[in-house]
Amino acid sequence: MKTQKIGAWIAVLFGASYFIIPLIATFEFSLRMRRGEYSFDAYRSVFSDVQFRESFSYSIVMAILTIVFGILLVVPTAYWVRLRLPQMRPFVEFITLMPLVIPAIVIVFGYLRLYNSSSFIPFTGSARGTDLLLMFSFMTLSLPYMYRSVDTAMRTIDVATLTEAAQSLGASWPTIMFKCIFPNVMSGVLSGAFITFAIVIGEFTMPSLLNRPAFGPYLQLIGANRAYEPPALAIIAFAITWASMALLQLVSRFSKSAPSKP
Amino acid sequence: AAEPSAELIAAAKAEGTLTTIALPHDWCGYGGVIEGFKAKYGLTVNELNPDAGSGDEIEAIKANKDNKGDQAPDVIDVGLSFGPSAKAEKLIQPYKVETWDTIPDTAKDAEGYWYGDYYGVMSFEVNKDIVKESPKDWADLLKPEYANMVALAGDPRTANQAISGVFAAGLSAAGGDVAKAGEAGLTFFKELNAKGNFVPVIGKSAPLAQGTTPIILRWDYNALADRDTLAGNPPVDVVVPASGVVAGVYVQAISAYAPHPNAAKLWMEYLYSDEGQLGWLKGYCHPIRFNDLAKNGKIPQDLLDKLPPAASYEKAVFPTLEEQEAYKEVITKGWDTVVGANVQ
Amino acid sequence: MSFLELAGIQKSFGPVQVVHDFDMTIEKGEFVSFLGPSGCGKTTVLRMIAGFETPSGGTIKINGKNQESLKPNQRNIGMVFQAYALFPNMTVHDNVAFGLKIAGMNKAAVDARVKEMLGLIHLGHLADRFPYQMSGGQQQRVALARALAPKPQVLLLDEPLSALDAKIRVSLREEIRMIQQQLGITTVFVTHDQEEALSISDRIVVMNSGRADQIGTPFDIYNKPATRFVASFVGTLNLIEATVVDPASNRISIGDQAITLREPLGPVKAGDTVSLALRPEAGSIAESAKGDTALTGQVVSSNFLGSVIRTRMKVGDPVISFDMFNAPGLSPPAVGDVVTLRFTASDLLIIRE
Amino acid sequence: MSFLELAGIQKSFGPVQVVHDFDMTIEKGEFVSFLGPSGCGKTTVLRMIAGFETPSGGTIKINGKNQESLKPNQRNIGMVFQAYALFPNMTVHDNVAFGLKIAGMNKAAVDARVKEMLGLIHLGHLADRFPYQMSGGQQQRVALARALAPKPQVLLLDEPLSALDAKIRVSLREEIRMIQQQLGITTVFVTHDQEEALSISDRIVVMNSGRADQIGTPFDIYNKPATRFVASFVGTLNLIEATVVDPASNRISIGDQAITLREPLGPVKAGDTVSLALRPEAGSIAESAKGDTALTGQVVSSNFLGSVIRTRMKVGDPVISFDMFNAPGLSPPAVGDVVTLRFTASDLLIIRE
Amino acid sequence: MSAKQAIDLKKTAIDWLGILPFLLFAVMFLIAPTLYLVTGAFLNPAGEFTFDNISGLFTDKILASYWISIRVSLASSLGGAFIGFFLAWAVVLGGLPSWIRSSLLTFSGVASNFAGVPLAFAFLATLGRTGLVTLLLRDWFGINLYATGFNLLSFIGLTITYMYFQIPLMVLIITPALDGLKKEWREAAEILGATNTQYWLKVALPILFPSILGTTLLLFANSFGAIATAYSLTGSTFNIVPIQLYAQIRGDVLHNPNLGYALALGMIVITGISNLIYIWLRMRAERWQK
Ligand SMILES: Nc1ncnc2c1ncn2[C@@H]1O[C@H](COP(=O)(O)OP(=O)(O)OP(=O)(O)O)[C@@H](O)[C@H]1O
Ligand SMILES: Nc1ncnc2c1ncn2[C@@H]1O[C@H](COP(=O)(O)OP(=O)(O)OP(=O)(O)O)[C@@H](O)[C@H]1O
Ligand SMILES: NCCCCNCCCN
Ligand SMILES: [Mg+2]
Ligand SMILES: [Mg+2]
Repeated sequence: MKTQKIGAWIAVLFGASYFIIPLIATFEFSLRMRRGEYSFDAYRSVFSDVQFRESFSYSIVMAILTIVFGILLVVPTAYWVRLRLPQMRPFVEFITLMPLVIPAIVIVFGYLRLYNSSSFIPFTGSARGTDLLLMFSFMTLSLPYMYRSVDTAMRTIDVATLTEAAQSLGASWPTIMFKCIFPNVMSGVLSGAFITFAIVIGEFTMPSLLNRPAFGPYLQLIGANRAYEPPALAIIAFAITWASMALLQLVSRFSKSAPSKP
Repeated sequence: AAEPSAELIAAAKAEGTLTTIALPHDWCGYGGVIEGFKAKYGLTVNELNPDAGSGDEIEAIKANKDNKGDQAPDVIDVGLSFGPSAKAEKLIQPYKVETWDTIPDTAKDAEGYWYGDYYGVMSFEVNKDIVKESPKDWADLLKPEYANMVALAGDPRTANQAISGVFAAGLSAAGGDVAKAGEAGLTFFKELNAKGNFVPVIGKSAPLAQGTTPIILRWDYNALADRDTLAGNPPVDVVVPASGVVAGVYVQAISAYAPHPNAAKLWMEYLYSDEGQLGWLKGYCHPIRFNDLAKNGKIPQDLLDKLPPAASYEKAVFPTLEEQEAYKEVITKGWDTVVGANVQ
Repeated sequence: MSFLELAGIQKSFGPVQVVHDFDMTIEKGEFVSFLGPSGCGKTTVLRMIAGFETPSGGTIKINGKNQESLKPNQRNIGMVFQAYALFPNMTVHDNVAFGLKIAGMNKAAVDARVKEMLGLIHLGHLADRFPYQMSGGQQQRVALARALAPKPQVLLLDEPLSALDAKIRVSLREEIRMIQQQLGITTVFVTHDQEEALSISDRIVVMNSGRADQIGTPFDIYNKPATRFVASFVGTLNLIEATVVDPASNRISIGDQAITLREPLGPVKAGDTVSLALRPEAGSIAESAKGDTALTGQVVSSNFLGSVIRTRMKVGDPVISFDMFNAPGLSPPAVGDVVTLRFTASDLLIIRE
Repeated sequence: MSFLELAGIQKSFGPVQVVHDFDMTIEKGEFVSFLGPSGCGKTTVLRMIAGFETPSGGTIKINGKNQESLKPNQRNIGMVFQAYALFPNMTVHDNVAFGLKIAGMNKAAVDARVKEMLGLIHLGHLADRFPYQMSGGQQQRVALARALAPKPQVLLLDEPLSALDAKIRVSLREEIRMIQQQLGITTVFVTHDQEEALSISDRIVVMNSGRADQIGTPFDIYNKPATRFVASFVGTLNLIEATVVDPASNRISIGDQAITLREPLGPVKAGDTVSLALRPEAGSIAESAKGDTALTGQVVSSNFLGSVIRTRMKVGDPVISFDMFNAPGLSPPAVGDVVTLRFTASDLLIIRE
Repeated sequence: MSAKQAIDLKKTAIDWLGILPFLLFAVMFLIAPTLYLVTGAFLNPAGEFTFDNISGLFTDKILASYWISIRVSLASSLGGAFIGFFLAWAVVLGGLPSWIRSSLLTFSGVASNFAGVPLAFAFLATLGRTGLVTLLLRDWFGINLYATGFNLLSFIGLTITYMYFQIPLMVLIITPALDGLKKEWREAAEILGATNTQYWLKVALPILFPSILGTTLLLFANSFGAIATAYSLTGSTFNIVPIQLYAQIRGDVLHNPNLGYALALGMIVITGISNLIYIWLRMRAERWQK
C-alpha cells in the first residue's frame, strides 16, 4: 500500500516535470524580448495584434461549433452501433482511425475538388459555406478521439435497458437521445470535447488551404517570422485552452443534469 | 514607364479582388508592395497562406481548377524552375506587362508565361551575441569555433532556398565550377556535419535568437529583414560570403484558372512598374529591372545605401535552368546519405 | 373478450424457436405471473407484449385492439425492469414525471401526479434524490411509480425483485401487490421465484422451454400440478418411485412398505413402477403407523430452517423429506431415529407422463 | 484454544466507528455465519480476518498465531466474493489452478488437484469454459473451488449467494455446507438472509450496527433471541403489545382476551404494557378456545405461499399472523371468518430491553 | 414475401438508417476526398494510368523512410503507452488526491494536441544545445548532456518529443479501462497468495491487454501521421514518410504529387495492416469476452 503510493507520487512528479519543464523553458524565452531584462513585451505585442484576437476568436467559435456538431454526429452513432449494430463496431472504429493517417493536406485537396464553386455542393462558393466545410473538416480530424471517448462512456450505462424504459414511457427517439442518453455520457462527451477544442485551436492545414482566418495559420505565420512572439503565443494558447477546458468542466459539474457518481 | 490601360484597370476593378498566395509580408517587402497596390487601385487583396512553398502554390492552382472561390490563387511567385514546369502543365497563362522589354531576356519566358521578379544572394545571418567573430567565407564555417551553429533555412530536399545554400557552399569549394558545385556542396556539408558544426534544425528567427541556430544560411533579403525585425535583440550580422556568391531568382506568373484574370494582370503591371520594383527593393530584394532602374537613375540613394555592398553582387552567379536541374538532382538525391543518414 | 389476449404467439431468434404457440388471456385487473426457469422465454413473451420484440407468429390484443402495428412508445404499457433502469441523470421526481411530460401533461398536473405516485410508494420525502443516492429497494419502488404514473393499460414487471435482498424482496412484493389491487391495473409479473409467484398472483403461468405447461391459480398450480415439470419446479417435492403391488386395489409399495392410494393407478400391472409425488409439508410424525397411509424410516438428516425443520428419512431406497413447524419445546428428530410419517392417502399424487 | 480468535476488534473509517469491540472464537471445522442488515459491518469484519483491512484495535489469531503482521497473501485463507470475482481472462481450470501455481505446485499436481476440486463442485466437464460462458451459480461454484483448492486454513464467504436465483441459492447453499463438512474446513459465511444462515450454520453471529448482538446456534438464535433486534431480524415475528392484567399470576390481555404466561412478567404492575413475540408457525387453529393459551380473531387476509398458508387475523387492535401447512384437502380460512389460534404458553416470549 | 418478413426487413432498414448520417459524413468528408489520393497514386503528372508511383515506393530511400517512420512511431507509441499507462495507474489506483487526477486529465486534453512549431520550439528551448535543462545541467551539475551522446535532433530526441503528446493521449484513453478493473480481482488474487507483481502479470495486464493494445495502435497511427513537429524540429534531416510526402506535394524542389499520393497510400496500407494485426491480437486476447 505504502510503496504503491510512493510509486504513484514518483510517476506523477516525473510526468509533471516532463510536461511542465518545456513549458517553463518556452515561457522563459518568451520573456526575453526586451534586451537584458525579463518583460512581458512579447505578450503585449501579441495581445495588441488585431489579427491575434480575430483569429483566436474565430477558432474558438469554430471549436464550439465543431464540438456541438461532432457530438450530434458521434453520440447517436455510437449509441446506435451499441444498440442495434454491434457487428458494425470494428468497421466504424476503423473509419474513425483513418483521419489519423490520411494527411490533412490530402483530405483538403479532395474537398477543394469535390466541393468547389462549380461542383454540385459548392461549399467554397461563399465564406459561410467554406466555414461549414472547415467545420466538417475539423469534425473529421477529431473523429478518432470523439468517437472513442463517447463509446467508452457508453459502455458504463445500460444503453438497451434505458432505451426500453424510455420507450415504454412513450418517449420518441429524439427524447430518448437527448433526455436519457446524452446526459449520461456527458463525461465521455466532455473529454472528447476537450480534445476537439485543442485540435481546432491548433490546426493549420485545413483553415490555411480553405483560406479561413483561423488561429493555426496565424500561429504558423508568426512562428516563421518572429522570435519572441511565437513562444508567447504558444503559452497563451496553451493557457487559454486549458482554462476553457476547466471552465467547461466546471459548467458541467454545476449543471444539474450530470451528477457525479460516487 | 507606361501605365496600364484604362480598360484593364476598369476590368480589374470590376473583379474587385486579387487573390495572392505565399507572400510573407517581410519577404522582399511584400507587405509594402501589397499596401501600395491596394492604395493605388482600390482592389481588395485576399492573401492565401503566406507561409506556403512554391509546390504549395502549384498545388493550390491544381486543386482549385474548378473553384472560383477564395481558395483559388490568381497569381503565384515561385522558384525559377517552377515557371517552365507550370507552363508545361498548362497551369499558367501568358501576359506581357507594359515594361516587358526592360526585363532581361535571360529571366523571362519568351511567350510571357512567366518572368523573373527579384533576386538576392545567399548570405550568412549571424547572431552576434553568440558568434563573436562572424564567418567571412564558406570555408570559415568549418572552423571549430562554429560548432553547433550552422543551419540551413529549410530542407535541401524540398526548399529552393536551402538547396541554393548547399550549391553556394559547393560553388565556393569547387572554385566557381558550376558543374562540380553540387557534389562539392554535399561534400562540404558532410564535413560540416562530421565536425559537429551543422545543426539540422530549420533556421529562422526564433531559433536564431534562442541560440539553437546562431548562423543561418539565407537569402540576404530575408536575413536583412530579420535583422530589422529583431532590432538589436540580439544584434545580427548579415554577411555575403567572399566566394560562392549565388543569386536566386523567383518568377511571377498568372494562374491559368485565375478567378480574377484582370486583377492578376493589373497586379503584374504594378509589380513591374517602377513603384512596384522599388517596393521589392525596400525589402532588400534586387528587382529584376534593377539594372534598368539604376541606369535611369530611378533608385533613391538611401535605398541603395541600405543594400549590401554592390561589389558582392558583381561576383554573383546566376545558375541557368539547366544548371539548376543538374545540381538539384545531385543534391536532393545525395542529401540523405550525406547528412540524413547519420541522424537516426 | 379478455383485456389482454395472446393467441398462438411464436418467436424465433434466427433458427432457434424460443416461444412456441403461447396462448393466454388475462382479465382486466388481473395479476398474472410467468414462472419458469432461466431461459424458458418469460422475458421474451413480456417483451413481445411491450413491443420490443416482434412475434414470429400469433397476435397480441389489448382491450380488443391488435398491437401489431404499434411501436413500444405507442402501446401505453408500463414496464419495470430487473435492473431498475432509472435514468441516472434525473432525480426521483423527474424520473416519475418523465412519461407524464412526454404525454404533454401540464406542469401542475405532472407535479400533482408525481406527488401522488411518490406517496403511493412512501418516498415523497426523497423526490430530489438521484438514483445513485438510494438503495436498490428504493430505486425499484421509484421504477414502479414511474411505470404507473402515466396510468398504463397494462403493467409489465420483469423480475423486478431479483436484484434485492431477501427481506426487502418480501416486503416489496407485498407492496406491489397492494398497489396493484388498489389501482386495479392489469399486471404481468415475471419471476423464477416460486414463492414470489405463489404469494402475489391471481393466476400463474408455469413456462417450460418456451411453452406454457400450466396456467392456473397458485393453489391449483401447487396442489394440482399438471406435469412433472410443474410439480418439481413449484415447491419442494419428494418424487418417489413405488412398485405396484395390486393394481385393482390401488396398492403399491415404497421400500417394502405397502400403501393404498385413493386414485386409481391406471393401466399398470403388479411389479410395475409408478412415480409418486409427496410434498414435504403434507405429513406429520405419528407415534405409530396406524392405518395404511404411513411410512416408517430412519432419519438421515434434520435441518433447522427457522420456522420449519426439514427432516430426511430413508424408507428402503427412497429418501423422503418432510417438514414440521419449529416449536421451542420441540426437539427435532435426531439422525438415526426411526420415525413414522403419517399422511392422507390423497396427498400422494401419481405423476403420469 | 480456539482455531480462529477475534478479540476486542475495532474498526473506524475516519471518524466513523463501524465495528465495536467484536469478540468471537471459532472452533476448527466450525461453520459460523455473520447475519445482519446491510451496513452493519459484516463485510468489514470478514475483510479484517482476510487482512484487507487493518483493525483499529484488537487482535486476530488463527491457530494461535497473531495475524497482525501478515499480508493477505501470507494468511492462507480462502475467500469467495459476492460478485464471484473470477478472473475473466482465465478458464475455469486456470482460475482454480491460480492459487496452486502461485504456491509453486508442479503441473501434474496442479492438474490433479483442479480435477479433484471440479469434481467436488460437479463441473469437471466445464474446465475449459471462460467465466462469461457460465451461469451465475456455476461461476460461484468455481469461485468456491478456487478458494478451496490451496487447502486454506479458513474459508471466508461474503454473501456468496445473494446474486443468484432463488432456486439455485437453496441448492448451492446445501452444496457449500456439504463440501464444508466433507473437508472439515473452518468457515465464516456472511449473509443477510436469515433462512440461509439458519439452515447451514453451526453457529450464527447476529450483528447490529457493528456489534455482535447474539452469538449462538441457529436453534437458540431463533428460539431464544437475546434482543428485540435479533427477534425481529431472524424469522417472521408477531410483535404484540399486551396489557398486564395481574403481574402476580403472569396474566396479560391481548385485545381484551386474557392469557396466562409461563414466564414471570418481572417488575410490572397491572395496566402496564409489555411486548410479546409470537412466531407465526407456533400456533394452530382449533375448533374452540380450550384453556387460556388461545386467541380468537377475525381473518383479515389469507395468503397462499405454497407449502404454507399465512393468515392474518385481528385480535382487537393487534393483527397476528399465523402459518399453517398447505394440504390439498384443506381450505384456508376465508377473510371474515372467526378463528381460534391455539398455542403453548411458552411460545409467547416476553421481549425486554 | 409475408407481412412478417416485411416487418423484419423494415426493421433492418431502420437499423441501417441509424448510422446513415455517420456513413454519409464519412463518405463525404473522409472517404470520397481520399479516393482522389488513391487514384492519384496510379496516375502520372499528365493524368495517365501508371504503376510508376507505386514502384517508386520501392526505392531504397523511400523504403528507408518508411522504416524510420515505423521505428519512430513504434518507439514513441510504445514509450508513450508505457509511461502513459503508469501515469494513469498512478492517478487511478495510486491513492493520490483526486484533484491530481482531474488536473492530469484536463492537462492531457490540451497536451495531447500540443504539436508542431510550438512543441518543437519548447523542446529546443529545453533540451537543445542551448536549452534550459542542458544549460542547467552544465552550470549546476557540470554535466555536459551532449557529451553523453544525447542529441535532441535524433531518433531518441524525436521520440522524446513525440511522447509529449503520446503520453497524454494514452492517459486519456486508458484511464477508463483502469477504472474498470474490479477491486475483487486484486483481492481474490491476493488471498490466493499472489504478490502484487503476480496479480499484475497474471490478472490485471491480461485483462487490460486489449485496451492497451488498441490504444497503442491509436498512438502508432497518431505519430505515423504526425508531421508538423518532426518538420519543425529536424526538418532538413529526418527522413520520415510524412516529410517525404510533403516534400513531394509541397516542396519547392522535388514536387511529384502523384508519388506523394502513393506515399500516403502506403501509409494507409501500413495503418490498415497494423489495424489487422490489432484485430487479430485482440481476438486472441479477448477470447474470454463476449
Ligand atoms: N435477442 C436474442 N437473440 C437470440 N436469442 C435470444 C435473444 N433473446 C433471448 N434469446 C434466447 O431465448 C431464450 C429465452 O430467453 P428469455 O430471456 O426470454 O428467458 P427468460 O425466461 O426471461 O430467462 P431469465 O430467467 O434468465 O431471464 C433463451 O434461450 C435466450 O438465450
Ligand atoms: N472503506 C470504507 N470507508 C468508509 N466507510 C466504509 C468503508 N467500508 C465500509 N464502510 C462503512 O462501514 C459500514 C459497514 O460496512 P460493511 O460493508 O461492513 O457492511 P455489511 O454489513 O457488509 O453490509 P452489506 O450487507 O450491505 O454488504 C457501512 O456503514 C459502510 O458504509
Ligand atoms: N513566394 C515566395 C517564395 C515561396 C517560398 N516561401 C517560403 C516560406 C518559408 N516557409
Ligand atoms: Mg428474463
Ligand atoms: Mg457486505
